[in-house]
Amino acid sequence: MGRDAKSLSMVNLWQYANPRKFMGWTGVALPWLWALGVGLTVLGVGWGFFFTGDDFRMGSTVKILYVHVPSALMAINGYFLMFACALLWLIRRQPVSALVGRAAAPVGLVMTLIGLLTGAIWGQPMWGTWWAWDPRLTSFLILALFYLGYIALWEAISDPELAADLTAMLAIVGSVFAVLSRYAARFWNQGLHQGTSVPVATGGRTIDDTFFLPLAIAMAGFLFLFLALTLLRARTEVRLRRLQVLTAQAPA
Amino acid sequence: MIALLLRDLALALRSGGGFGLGLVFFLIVIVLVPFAVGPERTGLATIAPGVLWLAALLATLLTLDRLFALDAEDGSLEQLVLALPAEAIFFAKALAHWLTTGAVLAVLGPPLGILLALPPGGMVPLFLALAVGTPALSFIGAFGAALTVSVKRGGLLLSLLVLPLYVPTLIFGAEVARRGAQGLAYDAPLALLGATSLGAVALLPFAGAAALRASLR
Amino acid sequence: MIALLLRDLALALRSGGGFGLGLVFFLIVIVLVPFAVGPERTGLATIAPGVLWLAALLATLLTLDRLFALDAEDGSLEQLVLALPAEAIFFAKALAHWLTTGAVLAVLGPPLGILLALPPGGMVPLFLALAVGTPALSFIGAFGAALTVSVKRGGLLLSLLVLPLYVPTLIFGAEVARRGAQGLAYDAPLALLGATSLGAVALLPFAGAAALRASLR
Amino acid sequence: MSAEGRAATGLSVAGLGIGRAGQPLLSGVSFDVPAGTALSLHGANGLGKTTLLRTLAGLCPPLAGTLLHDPETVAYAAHADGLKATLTVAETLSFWAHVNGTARVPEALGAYGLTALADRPGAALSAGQRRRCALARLVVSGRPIWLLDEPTAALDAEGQGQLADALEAHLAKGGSALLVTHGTPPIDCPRLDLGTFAARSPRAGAFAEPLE
Amino acid sequence: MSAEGRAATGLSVAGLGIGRAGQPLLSGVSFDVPAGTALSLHGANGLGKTTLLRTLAGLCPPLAGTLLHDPETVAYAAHADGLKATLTVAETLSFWAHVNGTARVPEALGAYGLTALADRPGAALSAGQRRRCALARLVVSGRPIWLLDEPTAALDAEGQGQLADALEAHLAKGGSALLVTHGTPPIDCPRLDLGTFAARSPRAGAFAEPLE
Ligand code: HEM
Ligand SMILES: Nc1ncnc2c1ncn2[C@@H]1O[C@H](COP(=O)(O)OP(=O)(O)OP(=O)(O)O)[C@@H](O)[C@H]1O
Ligand SMILES: Nc1ncnc2c1ncn2[C@@H]1O[C@H](COP(=O)(O)OP(=O)(O)OP(=O)(O)O)[C@@H](O)[C@H]1O
Ligand SMILES: [Mg+2]
Ligand SMILES: [Mg+2]
Repeated sequence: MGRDAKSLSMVNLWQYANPRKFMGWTGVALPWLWALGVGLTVLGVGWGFFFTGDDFRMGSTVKILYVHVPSALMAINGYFLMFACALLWLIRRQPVSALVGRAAAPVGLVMTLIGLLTGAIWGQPMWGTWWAWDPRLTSFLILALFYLGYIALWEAISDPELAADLTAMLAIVGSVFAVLSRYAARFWNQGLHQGTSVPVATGGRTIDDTFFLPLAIAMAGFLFLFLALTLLRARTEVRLRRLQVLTAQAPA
Repeated sequence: MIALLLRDLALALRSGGGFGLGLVFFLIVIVLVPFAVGPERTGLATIAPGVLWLAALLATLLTLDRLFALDAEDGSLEQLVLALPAEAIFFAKALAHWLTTGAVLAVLGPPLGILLALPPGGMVPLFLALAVGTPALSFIGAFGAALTVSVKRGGLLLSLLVLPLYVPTLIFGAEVARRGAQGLAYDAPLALLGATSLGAVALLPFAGAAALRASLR
Repeated sequence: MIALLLRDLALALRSGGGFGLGLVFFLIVIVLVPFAVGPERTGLATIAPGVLWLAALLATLLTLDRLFALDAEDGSLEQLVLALPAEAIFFAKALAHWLTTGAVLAVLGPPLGILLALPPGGMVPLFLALAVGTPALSFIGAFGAALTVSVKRGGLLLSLLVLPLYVPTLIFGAEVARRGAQGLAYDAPLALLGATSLGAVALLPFAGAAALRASLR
Repeated sequence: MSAEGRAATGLSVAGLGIGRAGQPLLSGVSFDVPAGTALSLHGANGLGKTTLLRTLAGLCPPLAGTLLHDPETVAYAAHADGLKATLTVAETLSFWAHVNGTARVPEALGAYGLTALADRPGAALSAGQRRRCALARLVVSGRPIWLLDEPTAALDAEGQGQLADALEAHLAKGGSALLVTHGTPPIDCPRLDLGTFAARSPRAGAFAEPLE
Repeated sequence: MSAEGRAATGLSVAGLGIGRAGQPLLSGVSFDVPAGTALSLHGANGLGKTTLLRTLAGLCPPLAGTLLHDPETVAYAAHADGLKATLTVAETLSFWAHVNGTARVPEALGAYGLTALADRPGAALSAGQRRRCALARLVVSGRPIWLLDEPTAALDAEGQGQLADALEAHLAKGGSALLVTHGTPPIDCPRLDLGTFAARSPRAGAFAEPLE
């Protein structure tokens, strides 16, 4: 019956909890991720800034695109990662996945904020205003709120296992509502934000290669940066746990 | 489960005034808004539906905080979980919460809209919007309350978790009310609102029950 | 009393995020309002000051509920009353409450006003209004919390008692913000607001202390 | 869900490991409480007695082993009384009677001399009166396995007598009971010292495994 | 407000009448606890023991008679432990030490064997551990008159021993203590049965006065 199942999964919990492997491969992967992330970002953004002409419509402000779009995409993908980790934790109860989810949140939040800021800065010359209640902008703001809530819940609960459970539930329920509110926001107000132009986001693209190539590189760079930061934080989380156990067991 | 529903209603009523409270609170908000945003009727009329929705949100938030926390603190929550399936507990308590807040607002809100210069034509849609939408508010909120059971002083945290989840409900609900007030067709947003509500009422009890069980561990 | 202040701050901070929460909550309200009343910037600009005040009100109400109730339930309130004068307890807890809500809002609220198309000129007055006015909110609210200590689920009841008392603060505060936003002189309402705040901070601790002692009997 | 007339049940535990927040407390806990008998558990503060009862009640998942009984058959009287300040004694008991599908409120009130207090709100009860009310809940629960966590706390001599009688009656009906006490148990029954099961190597659980 | 080095004080009560919600419970309560001694009070559940202690602590007003001592000199350990879920043991005790202007946290932690638990949040304590923390508060309060309401509830043998030692030390320093217990008091001291003071004619309170 249900309780047996639960206790079984608790048993799995112990044998699956194998952060050692995790620490192993991340230790190897991390330097490469750093190198790729920094390198590609510098290349893409640098190229975009200095070696592409101005856009006929947006003028030189178009250059913000090379920071704005990658960060925006990473912000969104970061939430997907959290969602995946939540599922993984609830199903397989692998502590590492919970820790990765926890580690991803702040990084994603920063990406979101960068997207918001660059967007706002961009909005000033383009739309003549820092902020408009454009559906995409709004749903982006809501995304930031979801990140904040997730982080705050982690902070508020001391028992890590309970915190992992509750935050995972929040992430899953939250993402359902996030999608819903994105749709609702469009329903509520037709915006002035550009349509999507990035292959990964949707199919066709609406900007031409001179802009797109560096943009793509920058996005790859941001992706690797994102992964590097997340894994770094996850590793520190694991180390933190170690410390806590050893100190907890010291008196015993 | 019926017993639990009745018990929660009794508890709510005895915490002073009971059903009356919802109404009075509502009144106060409506009275305060003109102070806050200025008394021009035209301005008020445009924001009236939104304000009524905000009032509903507030009443929900203010009463949610202790929905499960009180029972958890005095040890009766674990007794309940021993006696009833957690899903039933969640459902009963969320329903009781809706009856003491959302239902009251749905019935009494539209007439009070007059104070905010809500056009008479806007009453029926507003009623529909509140009646269909507030269950979602209660159930989503109850889910948040279940997540924060073990957090003392979870008031702000709870609202931080819950309010973003309220966005779709609020958008659709206010849209229904606004269109209704302007005499436009509002069946599309109403349908979406109903869908949101149904989804929340049907699915959240399971998520909430899981959260409750986890926090009692 | 300093010790009590620090303790309450610690308790508030550990309920997740702490100071951050105030800001975030604020942000959420600001996000919700356009959904409720529509995104037109002109409309928003007119109600912006009022909305910011509303947010301050809410943050206060949501965190007030359990200001004394929690301590009363777990028996630490009577221990406090034995050790300290009730006035000091009231003052320390109300002050801690203000530091975790009002102060945060006063500092971080005006910049967020941008989202509601608050004209840049309106920021300083809004800051002044919040900084001067929110102490009144916290202390009046704490008085309400003291009255409802012994009431379980006092959330709504508390807000009923408190909201009417908030009217003057709200009127003056919103007036300051609005005039400031429109570039008018706002020293008169600001002075009145300050007077209200001073009065509340100076006198309510005694009333609140009496209420606390009575409810412990 | 009614527990009326459920067949008499005993409780038996074999090789159960329990813990709190991933920290194991007791391991290899094994004992047997046949129907109609009671067992009293003893152990130092913080040993894990309450956690054991909560695990047997199905509230905490066991760290090792499985429950051989259906938690549905268990009634648990915890440290906390779990009374509502605004509900009267009678209301509380009849609520629990409804929930459990039994109808023994008068019997329960009588068993603990609460008839005179039936209309008192929970907030207006003394510690012992609250405890009696919490114990009366076991009677209305109508469940065959009783788990009692320090039931005699705050009870005066009369109250302890009433508890003893209630236990006797429950056992006579073929029920079983597990008592946790620091002093002498209210009825004479075999004693078990849990100290022998104290988890040797504190292993720390998913989030705190020594990860090197 | 510091209580350090305050002159040793005893407690004496003469003709005190107490009650709850206007209902008289005990009348003519009179006893004397000289400095350096303890007295243990006994009585049935609901008799009014807790109310008496709360009255002596200055929380409830007496119905008759007056308090001969300054409530400022009293430290009261109630049924409720009054711990915060999120504050650690050490934080709780040092908070109370600050409030009372004393500095005895290490002493108090040691007295009840809480040193190992110093960094545990209140929510993660067992019933007995919570009780020990509540009793340790008396030590840091540094006040000369201790009122203890069923202090031994949830304490194991070791804990009761620690309580006894703490009491002995307190009395040796010239303090006095009033104990309410249902069982045997932790230290041997004169016993007083409050049953003899039970209010004869329940004179109703202001609101319930027979108005003819
Ligand atoms: C605070 C304001 C803004 C926010 C929050 C914001 C957010 C976003 C987001 C979320 C994306 C998503 C990329 C995707 O889904 O494919 C995006 C892309 C983009 N944004 Fe913004 N944006 C803002 C302001 C602006 C402004 C002012 C402009 C220029 C006038 C702009 C131009 C673009 C462009 C060209 C893209 C790439 C097209 C695309 O990939 O969708 N954004 N922005
Ligand atoms: N808040 C209250 N309002 C009204 N009556 C109360 C209240 N609290 C307690 N009483 C009643 O006052 C009487 C004395 O209560 P008190 O707690 O002093 O008893 P006690 O001697 O401490 O009993 P116990 O041994 O169970 O702790 C009881 O009959 C109780 O029902
Ligand atoms: N919520 C919790 N989180 C983490 N640890 C906990 C929690 N609750 C209790 N503990 C720890 O688990 C251990 C066992 O607690 P438990 O309440 O089972 O002890 P107990 O045997 O009932 O003690 P007592 O006799 O004092 O009731 C204690 O050391 C306690 O500190
Ligand atoms: Mg225990
Ligand atoms: Mg008592």
